[in-house]
Amino acid sequence: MSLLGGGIFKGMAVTLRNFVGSYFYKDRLTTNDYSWRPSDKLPQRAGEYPKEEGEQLRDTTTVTNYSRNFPMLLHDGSEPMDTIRCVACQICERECPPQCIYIEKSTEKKENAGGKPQFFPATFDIDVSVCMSCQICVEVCPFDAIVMNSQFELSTPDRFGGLLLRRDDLLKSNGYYHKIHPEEATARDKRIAEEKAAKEAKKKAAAEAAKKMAEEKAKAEAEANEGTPDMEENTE
Amino acid sequence: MSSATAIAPNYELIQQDGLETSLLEVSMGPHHPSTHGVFRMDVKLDGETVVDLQPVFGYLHRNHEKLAENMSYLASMPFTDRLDYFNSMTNNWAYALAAEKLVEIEVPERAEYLRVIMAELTRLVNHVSLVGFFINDLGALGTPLLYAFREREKILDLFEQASGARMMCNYFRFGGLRNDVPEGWLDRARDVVDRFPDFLDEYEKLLCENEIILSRTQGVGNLSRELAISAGITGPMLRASGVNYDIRKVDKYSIYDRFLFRVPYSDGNVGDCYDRFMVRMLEMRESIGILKQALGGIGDGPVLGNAPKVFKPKPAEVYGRVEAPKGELGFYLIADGTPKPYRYRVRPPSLINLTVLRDMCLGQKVADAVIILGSIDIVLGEVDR
Amino acid sequence: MSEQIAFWMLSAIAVLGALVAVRKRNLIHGVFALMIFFAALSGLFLLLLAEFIAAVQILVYIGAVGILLLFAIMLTERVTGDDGRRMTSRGWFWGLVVAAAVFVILLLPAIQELPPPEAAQAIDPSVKELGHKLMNPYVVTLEVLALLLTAALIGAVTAAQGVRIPKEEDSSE
Amino acid sequence: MSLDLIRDILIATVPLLVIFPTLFAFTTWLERKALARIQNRVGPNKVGVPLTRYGGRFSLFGLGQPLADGIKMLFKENIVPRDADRLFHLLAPILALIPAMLVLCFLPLEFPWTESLLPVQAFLLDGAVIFFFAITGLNTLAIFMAGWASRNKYSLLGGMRAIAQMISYEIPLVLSAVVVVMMVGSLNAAEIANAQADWNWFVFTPWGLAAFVIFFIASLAEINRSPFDLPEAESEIIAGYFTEYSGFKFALFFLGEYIAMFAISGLAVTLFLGGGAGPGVAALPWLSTVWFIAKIFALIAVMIWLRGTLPRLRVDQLMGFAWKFLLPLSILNIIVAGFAWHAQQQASGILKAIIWVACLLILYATAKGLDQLNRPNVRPREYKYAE
Repeated sequence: MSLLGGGIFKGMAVTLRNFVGSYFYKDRLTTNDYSWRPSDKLPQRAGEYPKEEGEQLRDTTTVTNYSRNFPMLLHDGSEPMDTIRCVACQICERECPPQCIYIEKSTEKKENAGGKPQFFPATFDIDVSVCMSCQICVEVCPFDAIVMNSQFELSTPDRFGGLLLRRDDLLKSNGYYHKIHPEEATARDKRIAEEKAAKEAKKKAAAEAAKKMAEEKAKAEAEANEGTPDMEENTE
Repeated sequence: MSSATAIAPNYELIQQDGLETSLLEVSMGPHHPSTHGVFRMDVKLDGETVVDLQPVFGYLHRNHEKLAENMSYLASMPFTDRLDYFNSMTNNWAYALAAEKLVEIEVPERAEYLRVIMAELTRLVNHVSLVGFFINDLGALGTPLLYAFREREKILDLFEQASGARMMCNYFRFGGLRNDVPEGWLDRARDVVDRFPDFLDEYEKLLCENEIILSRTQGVGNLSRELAISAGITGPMLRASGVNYDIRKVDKYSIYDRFLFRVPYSDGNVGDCYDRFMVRMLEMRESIGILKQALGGIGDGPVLGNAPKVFKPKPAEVYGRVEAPKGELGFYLIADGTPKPYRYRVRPPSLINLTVLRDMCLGQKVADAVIILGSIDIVLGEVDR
Repeated sequence: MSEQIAFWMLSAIAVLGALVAVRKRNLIHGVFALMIFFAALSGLFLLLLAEFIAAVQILVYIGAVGILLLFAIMLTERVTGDDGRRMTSRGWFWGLVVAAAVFVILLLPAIQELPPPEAAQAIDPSVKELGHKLMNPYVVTLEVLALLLTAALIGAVTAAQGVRIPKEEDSSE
Repeated sequence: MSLDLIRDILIATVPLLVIFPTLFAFTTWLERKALARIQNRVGPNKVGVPLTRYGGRFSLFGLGQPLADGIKMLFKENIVPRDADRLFHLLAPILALIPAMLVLCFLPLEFPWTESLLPVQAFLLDGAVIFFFAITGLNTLAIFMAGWASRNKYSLLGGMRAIAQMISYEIPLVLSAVVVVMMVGSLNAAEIANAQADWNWFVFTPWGLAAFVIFFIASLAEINRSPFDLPEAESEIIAGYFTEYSGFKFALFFLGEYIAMFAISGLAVTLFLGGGAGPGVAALPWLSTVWFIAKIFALIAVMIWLRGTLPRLRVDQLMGFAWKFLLPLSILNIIVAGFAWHAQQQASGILKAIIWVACLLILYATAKGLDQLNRPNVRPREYKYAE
């Protein structure tokens, strides 16, 4: 024999506790008041969204170190195109699930970060209106050239060109990468260093095997991607 | 179909001398606040009583299966996130499980533990927000839903720290996980799990004894045991109809046989909305039990097994299934020796649970049709694919 | 003075409302015009300081009768009617004669300028007095009326429930 | 017509027309804020002074929000469905507001500046309470009008629900007020309020308490507040009768709804909570207005609280609740009140206390019994576990 309307009173007690608790406990008031950016710094019009690196860093302070948003291309030094890691192998273009990457290989080779003459991407476009931030391109990249950025304020009044990130928009320094994803970047750098050391230790054999592997892989992927639509349709 | 033939067989129109009542046809959806997405119910009403109901779906069809047949095995992993966007972890798992059967990869122990942790956290997320949505359909002003979201946020933070995304996690890989969880993650997870029962107590106090909720849900949308079995209903909905069937217990996939947990199910007398609601509330407690055991037993080690760099399985047919929060989620793959699957088929729990909607709604009020739909727990991403 | 203005305004509204109610083919419009008439009538009662009658006028005629009419209209088929067709009737002449006769008969006391009956002065039009009258001398009448209405209510419910036509197929249901 | 009369009319009516819409604006802010806090959100906190550049800087707890909302409503497009009955579509929101504003003047709300002047205040009417119920009922018509004129099935369903619900709940509403009228022996609102001076509020008697609870529940249904907001049930029939309304017409509905909320709370305060009575009224007469409005807001706070907590009833349960629970209970309450009142005329001290406890027990037991009869099989269940 329970009290008449007892369940309703219990429920009301719960809501009252939450009402009062929201004034006293951070736990009960999870809503953020976006105090991280003063109101005069808020973009007043479309198109005023920050694109510079410093601004982006400020933007990324609301998201955690682990979040991913859209890909970016890494370079090691000060002059982006001299130290770009990407060699335009086009694996990411082929593996990209929504097919949002478009790469044009350069015709001549150029010295890159490793000091070896390599191809480089003459064009590297990512259509961020198509990209679904899945990070597959990062995983398949054999050169650690593409990683995830955490910049999210990309809104623009131009829905065609504005949402198409060009190679120069995508190029970010390794230092920036360390700033936004410190743990991940450190781990990645460590792994690269280890691989390099191992490579130098048994250069010859490894080089032989790698060559073989790469051929096989390229063949397999060429097969896998037969009949995929051309990227030009997406980017235009 | 004329209106005369479309009336449900077990319903009699009240006929008066010389006065004919006509039915009101209402198209609820696809833009309706309570259809949980773009779903339409063509309802025929006699006053407020539902005499016929035709579910119409397909508004969110994204060609999921055909897309997957045209790309490599790995590349369709992020698309599985988008099936049931509340539970991307379990979707990933079902697909990974199927693909692992194709090439027989060993999954490291730490990865198995993390998979169980992620799946059970997903179950908490799903059930807690489902209950919120369900009470919202009952007409509450979103208060339970926002409490649910408050807690869900903590779990989504964990997902983000582990996988980089809150909802589209894309975290599982063939043979393990994409990356290990960051330092301190397990402690944070333990903290969240330890504090979750307090929230559940409060939630139960708010909802489980409320007279209005009791009288709104009891005896509404009855689903008999026989119909549930013959229609292929799975998950909490099946258990609410009194069938003790849980794939975690039946298949003992992954390492579920190492954990002690119980499966709540009703005595099968009614199988109404209240049973479906309560079974989910009780299941959350069991999930917390599993989580506590898993977080206690997890050891160090690699998280990614010996997965081949190029995934090119030999011709085979496999079916991998997991107990997703909404029911049995299965992936059926036919490999033909190329890097792309020849056939890729999803068995979505939402769609199959939705098939009994008409049987449950007939003769109920229009307000009940809304909560019956809510209690089925559908996600249109999974229904339409 | 202000009473005069109010009286003429209310009278005009009442007459207009009644005319619209009669003339409109659209039944719903007609019912609402009728309600405007009732409201104006209630205002007239208020001017006569018969506030209880005014309140009851609103409560019963607008609140109950009007809604009843609306429900009845909802059950009919052609709610909106067709305004194009003119409302004519063969017996319009005799109708006019009868209406004029009723009008004259109603107007007679006013024309004759009879002295107001003694009782009318003695009536204190307060709610309390009315209540006492209803509960003392007229209590039997009131109760009989209440019984009658209850019977009508029960009858209406019985009539509205109708007959369930059993289906031939599944008689078990 | 003399100028004095016009002045008096203005003095008597303008305060009502100014104070209550202002309170309405404040209440929307209060409701949003309180609901937000119940749901662990912050609520409106940005708009300070709309349309100026200081809006963002001095947010004043978002107090400018209602003003900004009003401006937004004014400038929104007025959409009328093609097949709608244009005249009625326009009239319905206006008709919804008129009765709500009209009944305000039956409340025994004394403004200090009217006292010395000719009292035009309608609450001096002998039948104020019955007038109140009569005119509140007109709201139903407006809602039906809106539902019918929109030519929308959801609107029509909402309108039908509204009529059925309001007619049903008017009966327990009136019957619970009858107890108070019986005790005071008058339908005059001011007299009822005066009879409750010195803390003799009717809510402090058993039958008064029962009548107050019934009245409060029925008034929630009467003004379509949660958990009885079926005519505008969002999850079922979109927004019910105002599905097809936008812009200022919608704002008028909104305003009418809130004014009706004030009015019915005001009547509850008059009937059960002592009207303007409260500490300090004897010394400072204007405090009575403050107390009156404070009590209205106390009731509104409870309504907001209920809205934040409860889901909605189903339509048949709603009607059943009115006819099978509230109606028998309120009739019994009248009988109990009559007997108890006569019994306690002779009794005193202990005997009076016994009568009161007996009344409470009878009423509670009846309510419990009715509840059991109405919902015999509704109770929490036990579940099995498989290992």
